Amino acid sequence: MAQAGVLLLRLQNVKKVFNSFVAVDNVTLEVAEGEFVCFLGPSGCGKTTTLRMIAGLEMPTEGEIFLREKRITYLPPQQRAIGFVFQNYALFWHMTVYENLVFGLRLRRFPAAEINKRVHEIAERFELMDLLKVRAALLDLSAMQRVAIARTLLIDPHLLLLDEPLNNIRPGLREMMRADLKRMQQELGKTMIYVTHDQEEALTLGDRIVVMSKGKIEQVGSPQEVYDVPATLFVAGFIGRPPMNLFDVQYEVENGHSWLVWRQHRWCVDKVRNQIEAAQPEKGLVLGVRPEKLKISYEASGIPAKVLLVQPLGRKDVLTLDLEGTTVHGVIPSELRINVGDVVFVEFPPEGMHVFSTATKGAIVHGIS
Amino acid sequence: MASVEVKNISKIFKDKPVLKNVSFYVSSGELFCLLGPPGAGKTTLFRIISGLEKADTGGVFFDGKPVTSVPPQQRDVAMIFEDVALYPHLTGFDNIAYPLKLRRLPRAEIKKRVNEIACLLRIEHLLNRRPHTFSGGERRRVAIARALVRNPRVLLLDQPFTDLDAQIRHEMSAELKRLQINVGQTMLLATHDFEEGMIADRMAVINDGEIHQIAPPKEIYNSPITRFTASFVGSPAMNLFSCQLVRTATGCELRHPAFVLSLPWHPVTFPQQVWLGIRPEKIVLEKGGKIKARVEVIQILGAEQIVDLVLANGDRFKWVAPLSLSEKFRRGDELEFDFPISAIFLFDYETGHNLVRKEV
Amino acid sequence: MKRKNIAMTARPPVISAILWILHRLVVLLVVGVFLVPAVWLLSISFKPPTEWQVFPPTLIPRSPTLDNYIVLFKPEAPRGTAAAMLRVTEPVTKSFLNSLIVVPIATALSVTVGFLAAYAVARFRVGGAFMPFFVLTTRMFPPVAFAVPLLVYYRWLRLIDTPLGLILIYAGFTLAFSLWMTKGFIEGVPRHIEEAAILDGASPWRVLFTITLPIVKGGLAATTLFVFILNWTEFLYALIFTSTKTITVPVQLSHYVGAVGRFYGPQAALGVVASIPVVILGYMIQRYLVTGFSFGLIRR
Amino acid sequence: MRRLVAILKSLLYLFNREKFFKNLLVLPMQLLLNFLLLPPFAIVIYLAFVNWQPIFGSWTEAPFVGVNNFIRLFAEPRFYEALGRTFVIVIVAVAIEFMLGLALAVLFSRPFWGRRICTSVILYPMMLPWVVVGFTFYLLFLDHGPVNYVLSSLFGPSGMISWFRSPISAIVAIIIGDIWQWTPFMFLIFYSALGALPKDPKEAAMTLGASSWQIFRYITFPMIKPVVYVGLVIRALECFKIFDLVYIMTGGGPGVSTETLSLYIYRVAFKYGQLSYAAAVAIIVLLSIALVSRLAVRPLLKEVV
Repeated sequence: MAQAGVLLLRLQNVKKVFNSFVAVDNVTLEVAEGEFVCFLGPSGCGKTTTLRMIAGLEMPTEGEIFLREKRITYLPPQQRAIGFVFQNYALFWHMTVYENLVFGLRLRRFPAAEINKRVHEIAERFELMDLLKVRAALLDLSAMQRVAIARTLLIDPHLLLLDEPLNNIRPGLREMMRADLKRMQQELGKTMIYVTHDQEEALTLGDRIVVMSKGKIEQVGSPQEVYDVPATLFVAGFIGRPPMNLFDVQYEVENGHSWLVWRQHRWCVDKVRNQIEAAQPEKGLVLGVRPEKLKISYEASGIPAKVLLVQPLGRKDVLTLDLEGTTVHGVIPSELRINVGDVVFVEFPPEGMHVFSTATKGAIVHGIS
Repeated sequence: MASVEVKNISKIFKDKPVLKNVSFYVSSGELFCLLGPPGAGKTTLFRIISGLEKADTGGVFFDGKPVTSVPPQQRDVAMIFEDVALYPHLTGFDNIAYPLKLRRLPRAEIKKRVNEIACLLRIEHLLNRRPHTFSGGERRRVAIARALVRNPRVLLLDQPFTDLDAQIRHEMSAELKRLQINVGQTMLLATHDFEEGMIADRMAVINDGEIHQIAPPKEIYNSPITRFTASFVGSPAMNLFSCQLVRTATGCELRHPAFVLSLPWHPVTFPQQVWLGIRPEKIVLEKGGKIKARVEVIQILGAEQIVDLVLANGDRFKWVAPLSLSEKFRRGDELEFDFPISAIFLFDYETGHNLVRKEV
Repeated sequence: MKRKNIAMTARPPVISAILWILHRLVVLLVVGVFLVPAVWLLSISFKPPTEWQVFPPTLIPRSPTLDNYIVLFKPEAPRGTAAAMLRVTEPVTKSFLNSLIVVPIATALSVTVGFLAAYAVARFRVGGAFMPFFVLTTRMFPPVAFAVPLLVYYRWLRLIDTPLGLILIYAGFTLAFSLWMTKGFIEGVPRHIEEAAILDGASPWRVLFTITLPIVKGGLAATTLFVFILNWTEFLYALIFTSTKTITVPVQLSHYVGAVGRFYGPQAALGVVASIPVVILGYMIQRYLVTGFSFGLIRR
Repeated sequence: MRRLVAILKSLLYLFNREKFFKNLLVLPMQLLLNFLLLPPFAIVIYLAFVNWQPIFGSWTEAPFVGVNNFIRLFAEPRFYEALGRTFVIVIVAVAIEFMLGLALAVLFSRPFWGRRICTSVILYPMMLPWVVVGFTFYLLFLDHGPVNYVLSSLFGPSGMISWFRSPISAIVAIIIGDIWQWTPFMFLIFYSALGALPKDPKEAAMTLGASSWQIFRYITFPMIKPVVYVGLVIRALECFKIFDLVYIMTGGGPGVSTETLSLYIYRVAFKYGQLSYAAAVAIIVLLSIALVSRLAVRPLLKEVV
């Protein structure tokens, strides 16, 4: 299921167990040449362990890893030519920036002139020219990150693995560095696998996103797919900030029509009736609506709700509403003046209503229009 | 709960000025945010307010009374540090009860107040466990409980949520707002993430030890008075173009290597060189618009998409487009934009100050 | 950029297996070499006089006996030829008692004084960065060079051959280690924890005793044991500053070696008995020693 | 009564102020060190410039002789021999301990079954009373001890050496004893240094293609250099003080051929009673050690401060 393009990396039923704790559970994935794939999931979901297995820093308990259809499962990292950027950059603190950059090339016994040319070329692109003589330990965070990536790129790796590299960089600077990374990736065409726990970072960077939880892959898809068509309840809850509003609903059939019922409100689901009935609705259904999709206004055309909290985020405000006892989040453009204590009316847009099965936690249908 | 006033605080550290004549007033029960990049002097200011450090000049006043000479023990200030600093050898209960034990309160009352604050912050299940078993969010709640249990005059939070996952970080800032409303505690929140600070009643933007602007968050977002504030508050940051300013009959003209804009008004002062500022979400895609740019990178962010565009002269800017427009363009397309006059800001090139408008 | 692959000799599994076995063999050899002296001392301590000088030397005593240990503590116990040969004058119990009085008290004094000073140095930079090194240099001077003036000073103070005299010397000359090790453990406690306690209303003393001390008590215990070992095994000062009343175990052993001549059995037995406490303590604090000993010099 | 409480309160307040608290903490150490160090410093200088021996009666009436003691010291061949011998022992012993310690630390850096037990076996010699170590090696190197037994079985009866008869073999025995007891100290320093190293740089070097030897040479060893330096300085200065081992194993014999500096001072001061002369020697040694440790510590200070 890789995208179009030459298949570069293939993981087949990869499993990793740390004395009885299953860190990675039966992961199968294909990555094409030139792709920017993001591993997204909460801390401890096995994303970093998977990355380390691709780099050869950890050995899988089961399963195989193929690079250009050559088995590399138990090959030591030295022989995989796969670049790895660590979360705290792992520079050689006692060496200067120049020595860090040339380390890989010197191991490969490149001629000195060639090394110099390449290093200055990449130092130019990464704005490291005036830092070449500085000791790595004295650099600021963003410089460290640039040196870490440049050093890895210099050995021209098959692909580049990044383990939450922007984690300890302050928000303003982080957006800029994300854009730089994305632009550089597209220009160089270098395949990248990027691990992060920040869903916003994954959505903005990844061509494809692998959402993981508790060692398993929940969904693989484009940023659009994981946002609009979440495959499981976990993906729906994890992607999008504030998280999707979820309601336990019942499925009823009455005088020929099928309804989703929540408290005394009901929505007709005739158009998607067969999909819902195929997923044993009697075991319980969950209705999910994204806060941005909720229509919130003062006109009396929806379910009444009291505004508990207004959290401005600049161009939009996040509302916390009390909808008949359950807490619901909504998002409104900041021009719309709504303040705490008001009563507003909330409408569920049919095309924005996702239905999940409580039993399998899997998605049944997206949009009931 | 006390009001906090800081007057002309200056501090030099290793002959580098860390705070330059900082003054502001926080009324009792207010949630006040101190927003600025790391190294702007936020932590030093908090250490001066709490008494852990002395300022070179200026004074700190609680409810109008000077406390500059009062030692930290008697100043009744509570601080949540960036690394939370729970007592690792004490259980959750003992951590929260520690300040009350110091005040020699009877055991029964300590037990009552600790349980009270614990259920307010929903951490009853942590009381008899040790801190190393707590999650990031739980550690913050216990620290806040420890601070609030003694009703301090001021609660200082020094970048309390920076290393939490994004999801939990916004839950915690909402929690702060809820506590402020329920408990009415005067709080000062220092952070470098403007989204965290937007819940405050008022916000002070500080950089290199200088206060740039003090106003409610929305006002700072909509009318920043310095270039730094404009670029620091807002994600993605405000686009800034350096342009020549030319006076014309109908107002003024902004000359940029890639485009020329004419405005119906002109600033009171007339600097030669200015910064043209416009928020990414305010840019409008319009056939025949004056600004021509090529699409370089498209980043889809749920309900919106952030588009990186590059002008003819190589300047880059960002545009936030609603998803509904997504089919209209792809990477590499040449598009035309218009900058609505109402969304334009002008900043003096040298001083960075917002130029005052003068209607023609 | 053409990619040059690395000329790496992939290690076939066979070689890595051999390496694995080789590694284990070398480890065993090393452990053996370190055990040989102790085993030999033990075997002599269980041998009757007849086997002390036999050649070729036998590792396992043919007729093991406990006489050597018994004669240490009850020299008058008539046990056939061994006791007669030994003519040991006074029992070992006195030197053990002295050691068990002097060493613990000196250790406690050294660690307490060292901990308090370490806290001042770690938290308030008292005496600047050079202070800890100055204290370390007290450890650099050869003790015998220092003993010369000290002897005259002690004779004038009439402290020679008194427990107090020895306690002060032992506390003073292990202070450098107490200060250095506890300083490392105190610096391990994040400053913010203490500042949080200050803001909670705790006075500096209360912060030290209710916050810092409980957190570092593990490290403190290790330092105490380490200083105990240093004092228990000290020989030179004990030799010079004691004569009859307060001789310690190491001095007793040296008297044994000198006076008793070729009676290796009891000497070996005393050696074993003198080593047991410190070896046990050493095992207990091994974990702390491993972390404490990099002097905090490994950092980014 | 109320006034008393007020005074008490202000006293407590004073007591708690940081400056007072800070000095009170350091006071006990200053008292102890000053009591132990200051008077002896004065006495040793006084003694060095008079001529006194305990048998001459009270040391206050001793005649002033200026620098005679120093002149005699610098003309004393036995002093130079002792100094030379001590240097030989220090250089040989510390060098071997350094190499063995480093090799063992690397050997133990990769975890293996039973590593904890083996580490404690390697560390225990350091804890033993020096006298016991001296005595044990004395037994080992006896004419008919196990060492000679091994030698005779390897090289036949002629291979046996009577260790304590000739000076060279006696010194070799002493050095072997010192190495056995103090290699664990160097091992401990390197082992804890290797343990404290961050793991990431080594893994980064692996992904860049460095073999384990290249990682050790370019990454691991350079990063532990400051600790190696400290280890060497401390061990060298400690070894310079060698006394117990020599006192027990050879007693300085045969004759004075294995007498180290410490043993020489001990004999002169406490056996022959020439305290003035011993004071002169003590001053020279104290000054030279102070200079050496000051120089040795300076690069470290630059690094740490």
